[in-house]
Amino acid sequence: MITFILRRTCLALVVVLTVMTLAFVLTRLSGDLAISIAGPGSTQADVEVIRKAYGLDRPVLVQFYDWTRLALTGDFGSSFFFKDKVATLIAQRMPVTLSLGFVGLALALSISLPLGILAALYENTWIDRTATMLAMIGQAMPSFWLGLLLMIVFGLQLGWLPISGTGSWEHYVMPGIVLAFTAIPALTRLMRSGMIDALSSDYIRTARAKGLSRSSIIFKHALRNAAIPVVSIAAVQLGFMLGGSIVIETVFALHGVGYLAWESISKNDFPVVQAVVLVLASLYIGLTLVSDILNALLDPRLRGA
Amino acid sequence: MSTTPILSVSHLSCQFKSQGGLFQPTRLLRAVDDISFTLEEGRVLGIVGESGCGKTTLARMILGLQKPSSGEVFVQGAPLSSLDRRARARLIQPVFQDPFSSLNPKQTIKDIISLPLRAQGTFEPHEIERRTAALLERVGLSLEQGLRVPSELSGGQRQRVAIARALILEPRIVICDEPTSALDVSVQAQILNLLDELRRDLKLTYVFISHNLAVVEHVASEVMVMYLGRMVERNQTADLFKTPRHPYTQALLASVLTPEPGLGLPDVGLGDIMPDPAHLPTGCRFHPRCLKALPQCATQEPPLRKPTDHAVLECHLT
Amino acid sequence: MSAILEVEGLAVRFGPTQAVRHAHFTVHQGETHCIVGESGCGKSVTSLAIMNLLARNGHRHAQKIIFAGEDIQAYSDRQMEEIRGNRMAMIFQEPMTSLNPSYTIGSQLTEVLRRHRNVSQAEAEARAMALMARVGITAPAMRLRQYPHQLSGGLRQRVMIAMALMCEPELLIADEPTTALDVTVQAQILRLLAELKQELGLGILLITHDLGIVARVADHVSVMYAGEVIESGRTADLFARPAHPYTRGLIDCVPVPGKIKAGEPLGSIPGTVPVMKEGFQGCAFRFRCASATDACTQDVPRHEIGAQHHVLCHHPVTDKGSRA
Amino acid sequence: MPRLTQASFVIGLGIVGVVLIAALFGPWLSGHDAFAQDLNARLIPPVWMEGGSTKHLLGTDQLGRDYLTRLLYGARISLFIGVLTVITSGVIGTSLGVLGGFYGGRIDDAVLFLITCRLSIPVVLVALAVVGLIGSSLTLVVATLGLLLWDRFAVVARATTMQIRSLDYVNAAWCSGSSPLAIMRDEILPNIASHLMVVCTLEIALAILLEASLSFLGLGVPPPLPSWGLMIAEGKDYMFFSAWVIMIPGLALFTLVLGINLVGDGLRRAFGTQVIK
Amino acid sequence: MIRQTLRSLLLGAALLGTAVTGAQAQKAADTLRIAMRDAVTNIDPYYNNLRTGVVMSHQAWDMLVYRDPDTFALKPLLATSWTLVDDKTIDFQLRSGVTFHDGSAFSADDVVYTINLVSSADSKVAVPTNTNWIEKAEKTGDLSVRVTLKKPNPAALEYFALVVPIYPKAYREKVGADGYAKAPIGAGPYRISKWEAGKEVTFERYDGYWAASPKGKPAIKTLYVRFVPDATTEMTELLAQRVDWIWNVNPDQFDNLSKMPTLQMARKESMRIGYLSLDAAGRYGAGNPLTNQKVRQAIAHAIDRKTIAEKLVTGGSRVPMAPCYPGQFGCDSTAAVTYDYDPAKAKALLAEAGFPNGFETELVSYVLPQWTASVQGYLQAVGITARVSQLQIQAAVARSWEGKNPLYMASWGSYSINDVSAIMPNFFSFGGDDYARDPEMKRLLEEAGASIDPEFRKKSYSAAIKRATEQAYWLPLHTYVTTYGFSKSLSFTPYPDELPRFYLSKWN
Repeated sequence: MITFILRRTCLALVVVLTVMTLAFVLTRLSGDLAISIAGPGSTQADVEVIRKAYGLDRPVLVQFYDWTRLALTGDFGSSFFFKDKVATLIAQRMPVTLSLGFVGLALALSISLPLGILAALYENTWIDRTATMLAMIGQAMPSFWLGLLLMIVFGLQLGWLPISGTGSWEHYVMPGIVLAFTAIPALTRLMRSGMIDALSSDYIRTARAKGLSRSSIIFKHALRNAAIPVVSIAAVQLGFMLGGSIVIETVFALHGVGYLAWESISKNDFPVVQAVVLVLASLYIGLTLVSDILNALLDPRLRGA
Repeated sequence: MSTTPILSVSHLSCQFKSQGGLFQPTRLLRAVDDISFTLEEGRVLGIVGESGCGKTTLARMILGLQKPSSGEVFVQGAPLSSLDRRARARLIQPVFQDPFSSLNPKQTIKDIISLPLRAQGTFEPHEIERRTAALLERVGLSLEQGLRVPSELSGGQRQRVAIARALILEPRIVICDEPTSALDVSVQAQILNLLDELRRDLKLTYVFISHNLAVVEHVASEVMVMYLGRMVERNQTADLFKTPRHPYTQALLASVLTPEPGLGLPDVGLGDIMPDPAHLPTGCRFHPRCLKALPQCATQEPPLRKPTDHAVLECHLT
Repeated sequence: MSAILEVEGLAVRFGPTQAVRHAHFTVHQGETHCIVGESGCGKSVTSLAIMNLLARNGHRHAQKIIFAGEDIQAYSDRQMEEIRGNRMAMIFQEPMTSLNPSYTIGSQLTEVLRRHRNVSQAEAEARAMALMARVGITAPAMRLRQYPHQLSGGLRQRVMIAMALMCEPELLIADEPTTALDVTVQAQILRLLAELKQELGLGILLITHDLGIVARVADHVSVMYAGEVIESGRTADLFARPAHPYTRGLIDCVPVPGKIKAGEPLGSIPGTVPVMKEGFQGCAFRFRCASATDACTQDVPRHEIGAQHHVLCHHPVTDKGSRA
Repeated sequence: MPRLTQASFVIGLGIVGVVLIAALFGPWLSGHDAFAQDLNARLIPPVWMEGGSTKHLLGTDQLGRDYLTRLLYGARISLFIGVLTVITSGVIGTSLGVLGGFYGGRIDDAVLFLITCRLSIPVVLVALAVVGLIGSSLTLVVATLGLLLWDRFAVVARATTMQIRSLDYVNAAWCSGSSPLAIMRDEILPNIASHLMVVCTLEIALAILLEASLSFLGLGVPPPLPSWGLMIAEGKDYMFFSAWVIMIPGLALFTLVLGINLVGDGLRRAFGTQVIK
Repeated sequence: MIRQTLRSLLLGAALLGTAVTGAQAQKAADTLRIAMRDAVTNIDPYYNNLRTGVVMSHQAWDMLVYRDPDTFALKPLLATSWTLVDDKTIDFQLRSGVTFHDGSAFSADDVVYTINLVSSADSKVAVPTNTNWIEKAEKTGDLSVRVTLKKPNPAALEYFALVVPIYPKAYREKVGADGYAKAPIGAGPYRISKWEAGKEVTFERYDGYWAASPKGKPAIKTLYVRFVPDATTEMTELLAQRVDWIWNVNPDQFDNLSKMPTLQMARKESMRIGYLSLDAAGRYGAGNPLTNQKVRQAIAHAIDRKTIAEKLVTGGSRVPMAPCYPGQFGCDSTAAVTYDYDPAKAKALLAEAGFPNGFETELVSYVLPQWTASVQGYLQAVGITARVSQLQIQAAVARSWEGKNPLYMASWGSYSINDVSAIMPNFFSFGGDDYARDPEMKRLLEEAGASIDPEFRKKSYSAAIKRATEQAYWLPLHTYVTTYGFSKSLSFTPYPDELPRFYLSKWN
């Protein structure tokens, strides 16, 4: 088990390093960074000063080395626009994104799990078709559009929920719903197919032959096995959700990491962009690691490995 | 018998490293361990043993599907590794166990049968057509069936297709890996009879792998018994069935349930320890299950002995 | 010996496909009754139909299914649950997949006893260990805490058998219990079943395709073809005087060491098993039968050709010792 | 196949077909130029609403451009992006997946590593960053999405190839003397094609949604091209008093994506594919 | 179905006033809730370059000089009086009795500290041009300071009135620059009580604010500013009465919003002008069509600037004839060569220039997309195909400085400084935004900028305006009209300098 974790952690680290390289290359795609840092209204002399001050006159490889070295210690440099440590900025905004992610995931799970189980239990009946259709509708709904619609209905017409910002838990409801919509289809489908597989498996036939009650068969024997992939995917989904919250954070003016990234992209604030890409990627990698370990813990067949 | 044997296997071994991610610890799995034998033209070598004994891996090495860790396979005296894939295809062909997975579901029967010809790249289309049609008939399929896809055929018919494909290049050796174990008894007999006919007509040499001793007894001229990657005994078929020398062979023979009412069930008495190729026992590999094990069986590898001209045995017992 | 299970006129339909047609047989206490047939002949479906474990699209109909004197056809799901695993147990072909991979052997063994008997977990575990020892599992206390994947195929099948015996059932249905196992293990498992039958006075319904097994373990045999029991009789009788052309063909197909000389062709049956649709009339074997006549398209008569030996055929072979 | 599945598949196919025809011929038939502005005829409501006119069936946008024409033109862009992205990502992902699955060993490790790296990259963020830093254009959006969305192709192609590689007909092809390339082409690709088709539909839908999201954030298709996402973005300021400007493109986007997904779902059921995540 | 949905949405919008519950204006709490789009990430006024930042700074900081928002007359604020000693020297006499928000007294030390800090080359301030013309400041007494300039700056006092807030020396040195940015204090009418970068700012009325200030004592106790990046979200908040004040509302919504029972709307033309710069210098490519004067004139004739101003910008937007805001000192419209909308003439000019079939080019822009699109449409009508690159402001500016924008639509607000020196030199003195690169223009503007003689300056600026328009280097498109939407319960007056003054607002 320990070697398993160690091995996965090593792999995760190599992936992080690769993503770091990518994040660095990414931000060098734009033109002259010094000019964008200087901002409108400054002269070319200002630009030269800035170029020197930010070390942008050094060879790219040296810049990369320095950035990587510092980034590994958690120092992502300073934002050009916020004039603050990037690490601090991200640390400030991460709670918002994480809260959003957790609310979204909780909503998604609480809808998709029962839906998937019902669909599997009543496979090929109208219940199954309705559940599949709901998942399909969720999958087709553009999140920004859904966000706008919710805003009009719940924010404006009914006035039930606050529209933007992060003051209270109520602020997370609408964005959480929109975010949940992105994960519900996949989770429902997975739960459904996992449950169908489990229900048609030989060990369920054994359980029935043992005369066990229906509820014991469904909840003890089938669900346990069907839930394993769902639990592990849920962690991965959370990673996807965190990475995909940009649009939602922008629409609902949630000052989270996604919105920070969006702001920074439009301002060529590359240390922030790099760091956000890296942090979100690392989070995802961490979550898959957790999911693998969870998987191994839940599934006795993998536990021994 | 001074001619070169058509197939000769020398000190063939195959070890697997259990694969996983990038950093998985490698566990060594000795599927086949130092096996040697020769086979004369026109003979049928039956290989028997339980699942996991390495018989399929041995077949894959002879077919060139699996690279041996050490040792070499010689066909007509030439090392297999020196042959390119087309030359090898002209000499050795397989018939696999599962007629459902051994035919490409997206191709027509004719395309499947003619694949070896097409892969040679030297045959004219009409030649390919002619030989395919001839072979279809030979294995008992109609030309119309040649235009169908595998899912429209029954298991026995599919196995006929697989045999046709194996024979279209007129190879010298056919490796039959459990060719009838996925078939019903009534169909099994059809296929066994067909294989036997073809062997006589085309002067083929078979390596015939099976876990069914009764079938092996029927088709093979000589039999090799494998246990956990080792050849534990080899002999002419009749001799082996008459006087099994190795305790494992004896147990195997005793386990055969012939349809003879009243004989009751044999007491094989091998215990509940199962052979595991990943954790090989020391000494003789069979000793943990052997009823007649001696003290040295647990520590010393058994010697290879030749009790008669044709018999080979690996056992401490005499 | 009294009949523990009596089945008459059993039919199972999956959509338009007729998987089992008017099957009938009787299993007596302390007796092994074998149903033998090729794949697709409906033998597994028959066993599931008795347990009422058919998939949702399978429909069962029978004249009677009498278990221990009661017709269980009309039983509710709850009543069937009470019987299953309790008085009527079943073991399956694939010991690899028939155990739930997420629970320990112990929990799966005790579960069935606690479901049907009012016993404590400790009592259930004691019974489980005793039974495991009985079915030949060494170190049962350790095995109890292991997961199925940690056991070999033979051990798993022993666990399945122990599980089936937890509530001391009257009838054990074994569906191809040794097909997935190696030959040496097969003999051991079959021996175990035979011993248990003796000890516990079990009725065993054994489903298999292997005539070798039938010959060695069965007291009574029913041969199925295309969903029908075409011939049934005491084992020795049936092997000595197979009356149906199919039974004869089947016996001829099996290579027997020392019986057939190398080079001689094996007996075989041409063609393949047809799929039965509703409304099929006549003998299903006529397409493959050498002695088929026009009469074979008509309803098939049942001939009693001996004590407890009957056959469903227009042209049964009755001459003694005609085996090739 | 269950009956309703077939019905939903047919409905999906119908939606996609209608959008396809609309995209191909619509802009010519509508009688307007998608780019012709008329500042004196701005924000005319659709014909069924008060103030609507039959001249502009779906009204006009904030620059007085015919909304129906722009909607039809937008369909063209959505489909163009969806299809082109999937061609790019399909080629990349399938090649990688088949190579990894077929050869195994080191090559597969490398492919698996690439997939892991790719999955850890937040797609929306990186696509936004690339477009934001280089400047928006249709080509760049297609290229970026194409280079980012190959993961599912690779995962599915790899898994299915692995399953098939161990099947005996591949072994038989080896023994027949076929070259590795021929085996991949003739034995493996035709047999994983149905799985890849399902992935195709999913990815087309995803690419269309992603493009709309990028355009909505202003970093997708550059104006004046009428992408549906961009139309929603341009129209959202008007949604309170001229709701049709976001309802119409939003519904169009939703319907098209739903249609493609229905087709994909139908295919998946027909092929019995499990799409591995 | 669609129809019903649409109708219900519209109905909902119409019923807004009655449907909304629990979100009344915060009059009772005496809190003015403000939403702004451009988030300030560093509230230290010298370290952000956004208009929002300037607005914030005027609530919490005082400058030396006060500019009357109506008359643009300069009045004393922290300085009671000032003397122009010569072209490059200004003496300020400072006010006594002023305190910063921490209660410490304001003195000459604070002014000297602030000015020397922000004018130094390594200060890293966000807009160096706002202060880099200052040489140094010296303390000449406890309440008097002498400021020396690097070169004469006729608009120096306007800068002191608008973009040179005064730091508290002792406090800022104590907490350091970072600490100051996190908890800044000034000497203005409001103090910042809570602030989170890029998210929100809370201002509380500073009770120690000096009584006689022309800014006056604020009527509203608390200002709560929240940054809402999306215009639609912001408008939803206003409609749902969850904020009381927003600005830069889409002008197209002005009339609809005016009809809402809970809202009032206002708009005011500002000093900001929208323009189209043309690559006359050939920075984008030496031979490009825009280097041809006739092509540039054709473009000037091709665009119906009047319709854009009236139909798109609306609210009284005008078309400036000269390349500057009409009210600025030196902005002499009569000196300008004018171009009216005449597509025929534009085509003729293009044909004369050798482009009878037009040509292809690129239009880079960061202004409202529909405005860009309209210019693109007008160009297309005379045969010029302009590929639009609609960029974020920063990216567009960066490209501009790299000389990669053949046609460039942007805006310039002159930092609200009422002098041509705040606009024309940016575009004609060989800086990043200069696509004319005309030495004569540079000479004329430097000459005017180096003098403080009004008449001489006017003459030079007129000459520059004449030359710039004659050459059609730079096409002013329209003046900006700032739109404001706010609660009916609020009394708020907009001013032309784009500086909302919340300290002057009150509840009705």
